[in-house]
Amino acid sequence: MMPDLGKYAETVLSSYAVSILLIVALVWWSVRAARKAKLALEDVEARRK
Amino acid sequence: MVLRVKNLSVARGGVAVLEGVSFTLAPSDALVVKGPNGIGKTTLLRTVAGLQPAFKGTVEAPEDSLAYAAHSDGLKSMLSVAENLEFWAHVFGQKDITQAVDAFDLSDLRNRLAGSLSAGQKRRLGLARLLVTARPIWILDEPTVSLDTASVALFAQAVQRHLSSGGSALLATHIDLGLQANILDVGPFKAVAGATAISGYDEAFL
Amino acid sequence: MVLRVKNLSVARGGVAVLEGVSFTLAPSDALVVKGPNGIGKTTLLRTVAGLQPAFKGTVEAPEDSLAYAAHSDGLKSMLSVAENLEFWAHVFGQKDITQAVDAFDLSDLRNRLAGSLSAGQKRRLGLARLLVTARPIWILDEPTVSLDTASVALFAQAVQRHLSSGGSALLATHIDLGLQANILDVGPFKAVAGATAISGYDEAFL
Amino acid sequence: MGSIWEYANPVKFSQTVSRFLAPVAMGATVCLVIGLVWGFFFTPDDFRQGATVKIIYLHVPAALMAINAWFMMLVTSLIWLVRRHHVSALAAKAAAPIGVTMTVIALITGAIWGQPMWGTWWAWDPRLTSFLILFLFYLGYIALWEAIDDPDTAADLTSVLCIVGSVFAVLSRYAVNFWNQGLHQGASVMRAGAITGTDTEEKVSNVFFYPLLVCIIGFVLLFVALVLLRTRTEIHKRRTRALLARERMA
Amino acid sequence: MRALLKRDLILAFRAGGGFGLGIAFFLIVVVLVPFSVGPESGLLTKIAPGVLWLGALLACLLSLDRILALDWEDGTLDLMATAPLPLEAVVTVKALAHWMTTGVPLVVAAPLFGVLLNLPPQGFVWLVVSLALGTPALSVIGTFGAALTVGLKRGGLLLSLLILPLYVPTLIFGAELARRGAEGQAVSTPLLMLAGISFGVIALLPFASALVLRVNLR
Amino acid sequence: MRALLKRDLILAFRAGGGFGLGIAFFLIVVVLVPFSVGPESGLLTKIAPGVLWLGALLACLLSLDRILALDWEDGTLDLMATAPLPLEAVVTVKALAHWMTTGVPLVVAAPLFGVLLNLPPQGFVWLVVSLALGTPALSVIGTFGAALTVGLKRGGLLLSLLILPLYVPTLIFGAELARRGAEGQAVSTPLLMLAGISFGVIALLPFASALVLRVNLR
Ligand code: HEM
Ligand SMILES: Nc1ncnc2c1ncn2[C@@H]1O[C@H](COP(=O)(O)OP(=O)(O)OP(=O)(O)O)[C@@H](O)[C@H]1O
Ligand SMILES: Nc1ncnc2c1ncn2[C@@H]1O[C@H](COP(=O)(O)OP(=O)(O)OP(=O)(O)O)[C@@H](O)[C@H]1O
Ligand SMILES: [Mg+2]
Ligand SMILES: [Mg+2]
Repeated sequence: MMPDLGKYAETVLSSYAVSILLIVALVWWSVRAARKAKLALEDVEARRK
Repeated sequence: MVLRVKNLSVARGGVAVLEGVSFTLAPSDALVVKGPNGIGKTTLLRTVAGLQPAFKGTVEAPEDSLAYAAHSDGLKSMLSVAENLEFWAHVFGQKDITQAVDAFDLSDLRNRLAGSLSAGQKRRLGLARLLVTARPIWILDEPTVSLDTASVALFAQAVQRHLSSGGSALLATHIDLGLQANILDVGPFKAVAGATAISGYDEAFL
Repeated sequence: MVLRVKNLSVARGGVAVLEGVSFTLAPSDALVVKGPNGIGKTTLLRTVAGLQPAFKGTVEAPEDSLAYAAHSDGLKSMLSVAENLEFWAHVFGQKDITQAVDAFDLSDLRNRLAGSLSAGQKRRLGLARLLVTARPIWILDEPTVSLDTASVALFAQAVQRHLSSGGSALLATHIDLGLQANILDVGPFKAVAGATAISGYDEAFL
Repeated sequence: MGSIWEYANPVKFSQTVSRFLAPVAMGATVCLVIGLVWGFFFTPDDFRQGATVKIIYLHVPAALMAINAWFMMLVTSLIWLVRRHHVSALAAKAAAPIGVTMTVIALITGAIWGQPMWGTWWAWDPRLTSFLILFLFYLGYIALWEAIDDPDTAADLTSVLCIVGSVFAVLSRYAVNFWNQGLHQGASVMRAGAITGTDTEEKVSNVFFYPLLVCIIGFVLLFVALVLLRTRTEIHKRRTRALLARERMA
Repeated sequence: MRALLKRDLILAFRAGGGFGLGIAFFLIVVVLVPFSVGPESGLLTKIAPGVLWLGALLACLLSLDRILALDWEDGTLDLMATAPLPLEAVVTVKALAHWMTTGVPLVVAAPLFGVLLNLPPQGFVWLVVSLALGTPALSVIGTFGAALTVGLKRGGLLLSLLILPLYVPTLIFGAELARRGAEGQAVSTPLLMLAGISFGVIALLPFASALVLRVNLR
Repeated sequence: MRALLKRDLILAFRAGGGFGLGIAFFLIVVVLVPFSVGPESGLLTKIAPGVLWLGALLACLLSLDRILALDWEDGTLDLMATAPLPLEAVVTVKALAHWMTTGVPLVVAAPLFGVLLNLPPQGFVWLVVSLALGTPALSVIGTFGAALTVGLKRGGLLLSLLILPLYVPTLIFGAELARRGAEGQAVSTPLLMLAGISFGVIALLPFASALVLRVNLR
């Protein structure tokens, strides 16, 4: 059910690809950093007890 | 012109180095801060001079009464000895530099560029700068580094004169200055673990 | 590994400062250069180390045998203590820095950036650099500036070990190093006015 | 119920975030998927621009969020400077990388779109140019945060930069407008007339408008979710740092 | 304050870095442009006002890190902070000294370089006017950037990056004024805008500079 | 020598000044040119190769004084002179480190900036080729200039002035190569000349640099 993008297929697809890639990368990076920071914090807090 | 330090804690790089330091420096008093390398003397002196914030405790001093001198003396190597002193004299609203030049035996070097002085001569120039500030409370970090015995004596005389005219001095050093002074050993104030050992700005996160 | 200085005259800024200095430094010897500020100790040491040309006399030393250390130690404030030492070790074809780190009690500071050290800690790092050069003849300009008594003792030990393993050291200082050493007072060698007091490159015009 | 400033307490804020994060993230995902799928598969081609209109569902929300993120940073910077609430400064720090990503998306989709429409990847059109300048502002802001070790100094300096920068950004906007007339089409989505449908001239037809609206909502929710998450990360880092510093003293 | 200005000017003369550096850089850009874009004189005439403004701006940008960095390194700023001078005055004097050693020589030298680039005769007046009005703004904005990055390890790079977008409005109106002047078009709008930016910036930015400097000296 | 290269690269990363600085400056020039000469795309296309080369050259020029000056100030060069490394090797490694932190990023980033200046599509390849061939020469020549002026008070200014004429041949052939490439003309002459200059300079100049450095360290 892919729509017919005609001669602009490359244009439209590449902009979707780039944008989605960037957003996914940003989300992935943020989540990873969040997890890392959380683990590091829990580590230190555990040691404190 | 009394400098009052109460229960002061000082930090470097976000970590407290000294805690609970208190002392009072009355006119005509000299106080020598002693302690091993890295204990926090420089940090303490900078905090007292107002160059970095105290994170606990208070430093009370009359406004515009402090003169600070450390290794970097704000000397420009492309200005002559006299030009360097004149600049600082102007900044502190003074006119006359001859007294400072004489006190540190710099008259032969008056017109030499500061950059071409030897280590000890540079130090003498840095100390002469104190005299042109006309400030009553001197805060000196290792003032006699690189000085020979004759120059150390010159320095001791200058401090003595300063004290007898009602000034006061707070000094950090490892070597003998030839001064009659009280000694503050900061060893016992070394910061130990505990909530207070975290510098102010991280406290909100504890 | 003998350093032989014969009838050496040294100049700064085109003017001779010391004339006719001679001495021999044999293995296991230490020689301390003394003299008032501005007499020319730094200039002498730089000349001996080959950093500036002698304008009279000769300096004889085996090739690649000298290590020079002054106030500016070639330390990068954005590299850690270990990285600084490793770099110099590599340059001098050495591998191991642990000995140097231990000799100057730097192991706690290994991973700190050199820029964040206190004055005395920096100095210790500068001195530790000497150990990684593996050179037999040390030339040191005011090595113990800013050091506390414990660190001065560490330094004296390091020099002692260096001497007993057949090295030698030439030092300039104003303060006591706690070393058994011969003393060379350069006061009497002060250059006086006269044809020879003009540095080599101006001589052609006299 | 206390005042809103209670949430300026980092610990309180972290707890609140943990409660809200999942629903907001869900909402963002749902809106984005619906909006993009709707826009990509179920909208007709434009009679002039052909299939390229589909780019609008990414381009316009990204462009809007790029500006809004900066605006949010401006507000939080002011709050930090005036009331000195740590969370505020950290939220500004957290928003910057999101803003710069949105700017890059707007620039790239715009450039790709420009190729068929204007026959060039890049033109020094005022709107494109202002976006390039905005991009530079973001870079400088992030670089300044990275360059300073002391977190409070960094917060102070970046806040001042953000405020001064905003003034200059507005100035640049006018300067650039004066300097070049440009090719880019004017704002019509956000004009009141476009939304109420009374403005017939440059109205975005409803076929395109509704999916676009869903996408915009999705981007806003995504932004909120990421800011919350990243702010919490920053709080955790600061807390770790504080605890470690205390430990090192032992 | 007079003492500070005098000292800064003496240092700029003796130690290089002020004065000469600005003009030299200006010269470099102007000389290299024909080598790089080719010697065609119609093309050069067309881009001349822009190139001269670009040269002036780069010359300013490059001398910025000397405004405060040297004084920071040798401890002068620390001492200045304990001296009885308000930091607002210090940054203003610093900006003034920078302008006198960089901006003024550029304004004076610009017509000469205009000749090298075939600037049309009617363009000279407006070129000088635009530079005379615009360079003070460049110095003041630059001082803000210098205060923001003083003491940072990556200072130089960051400074350029931070200042670049802040320079854009001044550059646009300045270059536009010079270009319209050269082409004989109406100049009043860019002239007013440029003057407005300059005065606004001079009146307000020193407060921001002193603020960030105070934070940095903490 | 490996240690020296590694240290220089680490320092360039950590302390800024390498890497970023080159690109940032390139970016600055490329962004500011349209603001100063106007947005007309035909004009921009015409001057694009020249502007890109000019940007690359200025980016190199500005990072030159860091090649040796910092090591001079903190005494590293003094110590290096007494170390068992030939100074020829030192200057070669320094030039290499400079190229890796400045030249390489420029070559990589150039196509992107080409887009901003409307460089025609066929021009990209030759732009990259010309920069890849030319930037090593810029680094090596620059190291010679840095060795010549190290320790001088007016170093920065003098360095730019001394190096400027030495850079001209490289700039002319480099920009010509990029321009001919963009306009689809024959490129072999400038290509050969540029390659010749680069290899000649790399083979011979380090000896001259080591020589003057030795004199300066005396
Ligand atoms: C790099 C290049 C571009 C940038 C930075 C850019 C930036 C923007 C911005 C900021 C907006 C939001 C404006 C608003 O709603 O107020 C926008 C909207 C829009 N852009 Fe672009 N743009 C670029 C290229 C293009 C191109 C090449 C096209 C197509 C020809 C295009 C078409 C549109 C459309 C149709 C809108 C929606 C306008 C509206 O109805 O509000 N843009 N763009
Ligand atoms: N960024 C940092 N992180 C952690 N510790 C630091 C940092 N900067 C400095 N320190 C430490 O703070 C301590 C205090 O340094 P300070 O310069 O005050 O010592 P000092 O008493 O003056 O020593 P010295 O006698 O050697 O001059 C030192 O141990 C130093 O290593
Ligand atoms: N350019 C110059 N012109 C004239 N005299 C100079 C010049 N540069 C240095 N001097 C002088 O040369 C002398 C020797 O300086 P040197 O640094 O060798 O002394 P030093 O013995 O190491 O002194 P210190 O104990 O203070 O370190 C000093 O008196 C200095 O003032
Ligand atoms: Mg100290
Ligand atoms: Mg000496």
